[in-house]
Amino acid sequence: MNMYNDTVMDHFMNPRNVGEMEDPDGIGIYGSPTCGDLMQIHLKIEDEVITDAKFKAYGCGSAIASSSMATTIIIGLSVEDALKLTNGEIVDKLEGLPEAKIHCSVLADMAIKKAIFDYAETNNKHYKALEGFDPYEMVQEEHVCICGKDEEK
Amino acid sequence: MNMYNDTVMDHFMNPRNVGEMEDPDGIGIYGSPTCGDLMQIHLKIEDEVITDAKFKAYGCGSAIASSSMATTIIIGLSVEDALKLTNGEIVDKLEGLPEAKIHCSVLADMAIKKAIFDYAETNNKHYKALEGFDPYEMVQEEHVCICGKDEEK
Amino acid sequence: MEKRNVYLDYSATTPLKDEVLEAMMPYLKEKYGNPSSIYSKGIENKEAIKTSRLQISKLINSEKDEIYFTGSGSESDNWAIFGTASSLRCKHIITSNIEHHAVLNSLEHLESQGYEVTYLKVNEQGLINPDDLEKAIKDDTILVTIMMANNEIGTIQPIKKLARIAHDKGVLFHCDAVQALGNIPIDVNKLGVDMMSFSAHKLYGPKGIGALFIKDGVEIDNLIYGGAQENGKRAGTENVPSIVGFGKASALALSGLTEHIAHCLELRNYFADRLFEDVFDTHVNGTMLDRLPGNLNISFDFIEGEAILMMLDYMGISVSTGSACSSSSGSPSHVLSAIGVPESRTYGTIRFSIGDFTTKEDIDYVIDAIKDITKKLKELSPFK
Amino acid sequence: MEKRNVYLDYSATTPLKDEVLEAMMPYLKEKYGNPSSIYSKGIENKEAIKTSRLQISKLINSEKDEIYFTGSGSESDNWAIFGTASSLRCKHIITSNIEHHAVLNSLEHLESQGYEVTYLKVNEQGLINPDDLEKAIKDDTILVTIMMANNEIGTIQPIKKLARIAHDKGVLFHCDAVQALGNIPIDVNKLGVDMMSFSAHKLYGPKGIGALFIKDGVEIDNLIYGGAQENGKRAGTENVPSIVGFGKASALALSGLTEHIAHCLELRNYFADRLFEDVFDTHVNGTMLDRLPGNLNISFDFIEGEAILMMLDYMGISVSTGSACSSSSGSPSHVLSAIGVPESRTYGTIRFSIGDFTTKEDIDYVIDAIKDITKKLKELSPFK
Ligand SMILES: Cc1ncc(COP(=O)(O)O)c(C=O)c1O
Ligand SMILES: Cc1ncc(COP(=O)(O)O)c(C=O)c1O
Repeated sequence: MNMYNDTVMDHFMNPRNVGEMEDPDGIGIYGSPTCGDLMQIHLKIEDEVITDAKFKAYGCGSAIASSSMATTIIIGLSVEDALKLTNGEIVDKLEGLPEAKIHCSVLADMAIKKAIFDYAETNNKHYKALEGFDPYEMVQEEHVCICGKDEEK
Repeated sequence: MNMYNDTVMDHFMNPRNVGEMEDPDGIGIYGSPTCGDLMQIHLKIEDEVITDAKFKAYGCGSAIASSSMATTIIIGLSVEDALKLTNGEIVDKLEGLPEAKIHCSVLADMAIKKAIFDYAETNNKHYKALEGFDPYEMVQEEHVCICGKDEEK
Repeated sequence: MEKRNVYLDYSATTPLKDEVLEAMMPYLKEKYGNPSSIYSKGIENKEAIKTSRLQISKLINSEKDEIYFTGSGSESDNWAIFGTASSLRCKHIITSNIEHHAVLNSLEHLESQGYEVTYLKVNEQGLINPDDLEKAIKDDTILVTIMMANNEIGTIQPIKKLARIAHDKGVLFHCDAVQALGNIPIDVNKLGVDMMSFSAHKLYGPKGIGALFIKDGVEIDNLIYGGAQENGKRAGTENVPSIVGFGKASALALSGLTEHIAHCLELRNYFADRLFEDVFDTHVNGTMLDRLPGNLNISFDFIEGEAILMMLDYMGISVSTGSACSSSSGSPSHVLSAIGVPESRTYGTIRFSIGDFTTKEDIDYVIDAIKDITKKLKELSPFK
Repeated sequence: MEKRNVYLDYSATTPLKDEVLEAMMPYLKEKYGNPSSIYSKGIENKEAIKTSRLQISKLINSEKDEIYFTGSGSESDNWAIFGTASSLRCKHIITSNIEHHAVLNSLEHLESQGYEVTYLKVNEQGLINPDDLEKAIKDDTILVTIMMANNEIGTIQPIKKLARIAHDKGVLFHCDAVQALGNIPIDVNKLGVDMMSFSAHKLYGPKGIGALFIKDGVEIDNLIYGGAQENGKRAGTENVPSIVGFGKASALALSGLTEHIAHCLELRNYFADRLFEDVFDTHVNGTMLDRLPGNLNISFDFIEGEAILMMLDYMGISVSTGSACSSSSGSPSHVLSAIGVPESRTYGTIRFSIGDFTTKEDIDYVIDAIKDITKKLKELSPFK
């Protein structure tokens, strides 16, 4: 028996789209090592469609799995549609995460938003979904640092 | 495994000298039903020698066994020697009692002293060992009432 | 008469049922992981604990997450009492005068700390009058703790009524149901209790594992602080094999409850009928109506309880003396005193408790033994 | 590489040794009597408890009657602390900043009640400076509680010195030796401690049974009140099978101690040597000198602990993350913080703990697994 289901374990053990790009159109980094997790996403965007995504992640199994899953979801989506991605959707596609791990999926969601924000800034694009989005304002503390710590024994 | 050793169990299950006498030379009763034990001893005394002893006892296994053992010890002893009997001796002859039960052997010892006291009074005899012995002063409370109660479950 | 081993002390503790031990075995062998560990060996044990919690919750009709495991019924009682008391200093608590010492001695300790405790009296049948509770509640009463079934005389209190009275005045209600669980139906919702204590070894489960039901929303302090086990409310590495055993025992108790009650009642009543017919100078203590199905508490005149017990033991029969006298106090049973049994009679009291493995042949054997023994002890007795 | 099941989390809990389970079995089956009962079935269980007490006392060189059984190491810690504190209101207690939460959270509760607690700091090696204790003791200090061996980094404190300092000022000394028992020699007399906590499941005994050594003459309040079990100091029907198991485990620990230590040390050092040779960017936490023989606590740079743990689990290997972060607090390991490990590194920390059933082949397998995993996770890592 495992804390994670088979889909999560598959994305954790065999993560999709790992890596970086030479010339990404957008870069998003979210998390902090002092919080135990950090996620980096590179996007290739052509004609408002995400044609490729690569990620690197420092974090627990569910952080890695949700990052992997998130990249598979957004590749092929329009930027507008990618911005609609919620962490709830990632969790659903992973067929569920342990309750204490749900928040780890926020990481992927946020890193993608930051990458698109980056793309929008450099290319002077405007997306409704990014109105009011301030990547520097995102409070790390609300992302509780309990990813992947087991209890004292 | 038993709380009592084989000797105690033998005297408990097959007590010696049970009964009463038609015309005892001395009668001793010690204990109290409100304390959970009562011991009665009848003595036959001829020429300062205890020729017979009978007992009846209401009390726990060790009270019965020590009464039985006590009668077997004193039959044939001179009155003076019988007065020297201590409960320690009774316990020794029984090859030991559980610590919490040691005080139950006092019963037999005391009842015998009272029976000899009774004999002495009616026959106007004086025994050194009985000097200062006042059967009515014997405080029952010092004989702690824990004979044969097991714990709450 | 051939010697037989007859255990008639199910109220003291019960043997493990084979199915219970079987359920425990894997957790005593290969499944030894710490349930707090997040690898497979830990997770599977965490799941096993969840299953057990569910099994117990079904037996008492609670939510799964309202069950907290403890190390014994005594710990559950202490926790309910101290956990309620510690947040509110030196208030008033109500209980009865026939509670188990796990309750009484906890309260005595609180008294020594300045708390006030009211002890409700029971009548000669061993029952509390709900009106007495009504009258006893004061403005600063924080807790009522009353047992469901008494361990000595088996009498069953009107918990539903008592709990309602407490709640009407906004007072928490705890119930020691250690003797009741598995022996009579329990529905914590219908009863309306806030906390309830249980112990597995009274229902064919293992020793050293208990539980406290704490109704969702009721907040009490911990008794044992430390790790995050039991939702942070009771620290200590979980006793997985015993928890699994407790769950299995509860599942068996639930599916077999009607049968269990019928079996115990039939044999208990048969025992009583034969006893009263064949043995003189006996008295039942406590009502025969609101009573645990397997319990019979008998006083014998003129003969002493431990002597009866030891002679029965010699013949292979296990029973308790009715007088629960802890070696420290030296006083006779507080329960028998509470229902007005004369002190001299309390010493001749035996508790017989019948369970699932008791047979009619066992009862016949015990009755014959009692006949012999009482005759023998009466001959020894100085009373006329 | 064939998949292997390798358990390297002996500090979390240990499997029952076969001999221990064997010793327990009769008490899970036919010997089910309540030890408080005075008939044969009870007496034989009371004797079994006595034997266990003796076995444990030999392992720590105490008197038999100085051993009190509890339901866990956590209960023992709580008892020692609350039992000392409750008789003397709102005084001062000294501990260290690397204690187990069973100690820390108990003290936190006392602080909320008005007690004052001083937390001694450890150095980067994980060791307390006895001078700091000397300075911390005040007129109203009632207790010093310091663990013998730390559960995360395995460091062993100079208990004898610390206890002497406390005693010189007339202060009671309690020691949490849950991780130490069975792993290093313990002599309560030489150490001079007043109280010491133990838990059976850390030395190949069952879960859910602990003990508190209380030196003859030291009086503390109960944590659990009720029946007269444990000499009236800890109520609750005795967990006979587990008590017997604890005794057997202690006897085995005593007779095998030298061998156990040699075995663990050899494999632990072999593990460390291979790890440092084959895997880069690793750091040992805590001194390698005064340390439990089986403990190795390693921080990996650039990769996260749970990810390592889960990948190891996938390969059949059970280890703990070093950061003992209870889900309630959400903060990283207080022990690693205490020895100055940078926060970012604490997340990449794994505790490996070796025990009697570990083999050299196990270690080789684990090292190979770690090599693979760290490579894989570093490729995933955004850090350069
Ligand atoms: C140092 C230390 N103290 C106390 C405990 C608590 O022991 P238990 O889980 O048996 O309550 C543990 C283990 O969990 C420990 O490692
Ligand atoms: C009514 C009642 N409450 C509490 C207890 C205590 O349970 P345990 O012995 O499991 O601590 C018992 C049994 O001993 C009991 O009969």
